[in-house]
Amino acid sequence: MKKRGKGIACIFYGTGYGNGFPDVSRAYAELQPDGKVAIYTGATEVGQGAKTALSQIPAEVLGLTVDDIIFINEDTSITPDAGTAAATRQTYNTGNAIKMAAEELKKELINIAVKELGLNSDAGLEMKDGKIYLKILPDKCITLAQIAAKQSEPLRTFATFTAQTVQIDPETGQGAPYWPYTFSACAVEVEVDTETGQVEIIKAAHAQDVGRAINPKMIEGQMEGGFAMAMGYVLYEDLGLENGRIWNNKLSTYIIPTAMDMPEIQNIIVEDPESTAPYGAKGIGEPVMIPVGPAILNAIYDAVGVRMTEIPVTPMKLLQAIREKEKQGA
Amino acid sequence: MKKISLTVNGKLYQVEVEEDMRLLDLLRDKLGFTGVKEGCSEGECGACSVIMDGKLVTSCLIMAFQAEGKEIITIEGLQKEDGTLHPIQQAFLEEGAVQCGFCTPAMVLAAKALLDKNPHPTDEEIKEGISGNLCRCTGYAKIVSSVKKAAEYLNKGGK
Amino acid sequence: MELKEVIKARTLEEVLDVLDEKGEKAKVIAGGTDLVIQLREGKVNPEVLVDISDVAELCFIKETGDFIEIGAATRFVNIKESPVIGKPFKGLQEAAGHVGSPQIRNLGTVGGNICNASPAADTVPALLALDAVAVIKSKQGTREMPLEDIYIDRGKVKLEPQEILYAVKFLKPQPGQGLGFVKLGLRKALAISTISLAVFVERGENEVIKNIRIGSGALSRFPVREREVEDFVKGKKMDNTVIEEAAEVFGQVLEKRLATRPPVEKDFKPYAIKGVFKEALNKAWQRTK
Amino acid sequence: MSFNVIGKSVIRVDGLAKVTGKAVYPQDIYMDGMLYGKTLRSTVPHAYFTLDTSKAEKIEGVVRIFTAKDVPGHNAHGVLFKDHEVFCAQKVRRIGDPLAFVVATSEKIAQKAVEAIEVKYEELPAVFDPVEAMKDEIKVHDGTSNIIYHYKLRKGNIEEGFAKSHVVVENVYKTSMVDHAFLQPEAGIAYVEEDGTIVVCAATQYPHFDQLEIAEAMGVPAEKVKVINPAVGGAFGGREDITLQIHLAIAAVATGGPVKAVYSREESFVAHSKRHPEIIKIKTGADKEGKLLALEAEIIADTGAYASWAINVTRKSGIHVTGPYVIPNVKVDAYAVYTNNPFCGAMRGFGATQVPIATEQQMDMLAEKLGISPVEIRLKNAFTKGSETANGQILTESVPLITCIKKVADALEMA
Repeated sequence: MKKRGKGIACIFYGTGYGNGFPDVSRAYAELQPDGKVAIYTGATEVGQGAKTALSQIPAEVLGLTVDDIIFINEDTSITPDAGTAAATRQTYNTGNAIKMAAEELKKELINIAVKELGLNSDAGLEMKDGKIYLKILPDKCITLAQIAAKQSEPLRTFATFTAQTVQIDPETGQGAPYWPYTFSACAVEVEVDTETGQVEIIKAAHAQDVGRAINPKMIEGQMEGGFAMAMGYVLYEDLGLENGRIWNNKLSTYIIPTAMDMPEIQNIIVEDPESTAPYGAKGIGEPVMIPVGPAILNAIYDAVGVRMTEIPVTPMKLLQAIREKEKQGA
Repeated sequence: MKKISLTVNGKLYQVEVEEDMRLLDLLRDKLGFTGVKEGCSEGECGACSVIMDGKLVTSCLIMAFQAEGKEIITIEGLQKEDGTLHPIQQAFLEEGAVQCGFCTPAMVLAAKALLDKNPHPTDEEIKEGISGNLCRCTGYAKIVSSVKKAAEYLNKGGK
Repeated sequence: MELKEVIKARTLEEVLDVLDEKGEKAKVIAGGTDLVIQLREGKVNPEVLVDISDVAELCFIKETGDFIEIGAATRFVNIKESPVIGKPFKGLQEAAGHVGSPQIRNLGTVGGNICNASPAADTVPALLALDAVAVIKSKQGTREMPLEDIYIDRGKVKLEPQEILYAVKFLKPQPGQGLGFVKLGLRKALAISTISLAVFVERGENEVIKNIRIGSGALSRFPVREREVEDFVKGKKMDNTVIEEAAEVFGQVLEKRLATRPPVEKDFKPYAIKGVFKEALNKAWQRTK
Repeated sequence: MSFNVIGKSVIRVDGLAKVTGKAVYPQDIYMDGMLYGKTLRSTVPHAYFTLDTSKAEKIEGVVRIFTAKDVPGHNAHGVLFKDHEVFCAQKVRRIGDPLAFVVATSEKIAQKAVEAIEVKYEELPAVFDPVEAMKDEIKVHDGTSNIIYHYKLRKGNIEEGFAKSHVVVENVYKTSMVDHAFLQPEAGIAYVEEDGTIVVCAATQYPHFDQLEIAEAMGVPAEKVKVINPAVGGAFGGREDITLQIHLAIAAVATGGPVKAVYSREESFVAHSKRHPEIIKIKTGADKEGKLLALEAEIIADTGAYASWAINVTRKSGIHVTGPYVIPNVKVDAYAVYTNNPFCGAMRGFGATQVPIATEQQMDMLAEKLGISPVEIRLKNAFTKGSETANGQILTESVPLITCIKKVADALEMA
């Protein structure tokens, strides 16, 4: 018999290294001869979209498009250390460092423009589309490329951002171990085949607090990917560990979800900007995965009345639990 | 060594292959088509998929000598010489179907093989069409919507 | 042994000549979906590899007299999409459609599925339920045997080194016959069967199950017919009670058979089989109408 | 506030290279005259060992075989504790520990040579159960307790909290050890530039840290090491720890390079970290209205043979086991424990993924006992602006948890 059930779960997630450990990101912003701006930072693109989101931030600051930002992060000899691409920290940490470097560059550019345009002050100066101009007299204008041409050395700014956390007391755990936190919730509906122990996810809704969405489509991509990974975690994935040996060491035996296993997911992006974050944006790479697993487990309980305290919930384990329950009922 | 000839992306190649060489090794190591990826070596992840005589196949499960006389399309064969992207590639970009990108070339080819045969697939048919291509990043949703969008582009006669 | 020679055959004659000359040193490769992995892992070490994947004489699905005959190098995708097989036996097409992934179905062949003698081969249970016959050729001639008899053990079939599986054939569907197939795997695609089951039924008068044949995968060392269950069902009137009782019988058969197997099998399959069997039987019965 | 670029789904800047197949992953780099490396790894979980490479060295095409004695600097690495050896010197602590790196003119020859190295093991008793390991009867690292970290949280009065509770639920949960299964197995290439700079090109999450670890193992200043991080085929935490980077650097310097290595999927599984499996014993109490009064938890995280990020992961489990709820009385003990299992480190969620498997099922059980809905019990206890966490931290802003809960509940018509 096929039985359906719904489940919900919610979580909080502390981002960054945490616990008072210096969580530092660094970045350079550098004006290029053609008026584009290069960002140099050690933040890795692992597929999460760092290169894009972290290009959108300086583009916003400098009134440019993402095409005008050259993002360089592949070579340690020319980039400053920006910490690891982990701990859901790059958007917040390196995002802050890049924003600060870009703002510093903007300040310098404006100062140069004031001088070059022979103005009395920077009041009313706008920076947009690769130009700096006076709003009330747009002909008073200089392009970033023109500014670049006047420099003997490339114009370059540097910034460091260090996140704020406080080490916890070793005896009581009191402190401020992470900052900021992000929040998310997930609800799923499952269908359980009580005769074969198979679990199918029928539909799901997934809400993620992002502070501010820098790139909504990429956030959705993270949410969907996190959903799939969580599905694998609670339903499929098992290394088959036996006396320290991994038996399922191939993708034919270590089962991860395929396209056909995925349900329709409704993504809900919740914005509530964080004042210490770049444009209010918090990281989301990890938290997107977390509420999904327990929501599935709660839905299984709602469907068939068994509590699965060990994951993954394979058909074998679930069928056994269902049979056990039937025995007790009878 | 065995001499074989095959066509890759419209160009004829005559090459000497080792007896125990796979088509994957031939394409990557000898012919330089590194858009063909190796992720599992057992036909499970689909990252090495190419289109051979119109059909999507995993090149890690084919011996090079078996490809004698075959016509093969790899990801390198999709973009036009003037740089125009294939509508599927364009749709993948627009819909955000790419993350780490390692599965992407083969995923695009899986979509092509599907759409060549079935220009109006349902969501379920798309999922089946890409079910031999694992992706660990995207959860597949944006890939499915890209294939839908690509179908629209193609049915309108390209973008 | 080191691989010294690779041959891309174009005719059956060529293949038979190579096998006749090289015997055990030679190995036939078709879809390669299992063999290429085994070659790399050093599990098979032929000196000569002969590719039959483009031998047109081995790639066909056709009606010959009362039979439907499928050439050994026919791809799963061609079975899945064949108009020849006919609606009542759609279960065979579903079995082919459940193999691996599109890529594997484009490469893998029915002959390979049979000759690898994997317990979890997807199309074999369906062919067993259809009472298929294996057609075997060598330079010396042609012989036939029930497909069921071709298996010796896991991974082993009764083929001489000089022989090749040429085709499988089974009787065309008659009115009142149907084939159902159900596969249980750990995910919906790219899944190795944990159970696969094909049920052939023939409807008699008054809803009597005149004939039933059950082929199973992943329940034995190689795909087998489930005769105890067949005997229980045969001749009975199709109704819910019979289905439930038969499912119980199937469960008991497996409890005995799998008693010494690891928990993932013995604590799961005897119970899960019931749902699988019922679904496969119902599907088959639907198709008799 | 209105934005021009922020909030826009601009097309990903690395997308074009990826959809055209032009993006270069480490395995896609081919250099003239490059050599190939293969790693010999332990096949037993705990043993002293000796190697005899003499037969392997004689194979034509083998250039050199590197072992522990060939590490020019410190034979150690690790993100927190330097408890990994670049090559094990005497003892292996898990299946998959690297023993030697063969460099040859072809991948095939390198593989053949790996198989020709004779390894003699003197096996030691091993421990795979973290609860057993806590007794310290078998030590995974000599001279160190297997318990490498204990997170303690004490807030309010736990006994009083449970005494006042109307309903209490207590269970033990177990989560499994899993793999990142990123699609691109580890690969890399290393060479030496004319000025002596060692260049290592490999997919990593943290190139600057790799640079330091490579430099320490090579015994050179960090400036003499350059890490190039091309396209990364997924990471999820699995590329935090060093795998082949130092092996390649050693081989490139000694042979003049370039040296390339590509892991098979099977090797990838043993080479990188895993998600910590956890045993979570948890007791949760609430009053009649469903307000949480007390939570007590004991968490045991199996980190396998090496610490990697175990301390941070376990701390994160301990901090997040409360769930996003205001609870006045909390007691948590979380332990990170060495065993002879595969080593565990960072994986998406980093200790915070494991604990809600327990916490969030507990919430539903309490709700069921109280006859209220799972949504209601969450709304009653959820963090809001101004809430204090169990660690005593005040959440001053950006706490839209209730919005998240309500939105998903509405979407699935849960009340």
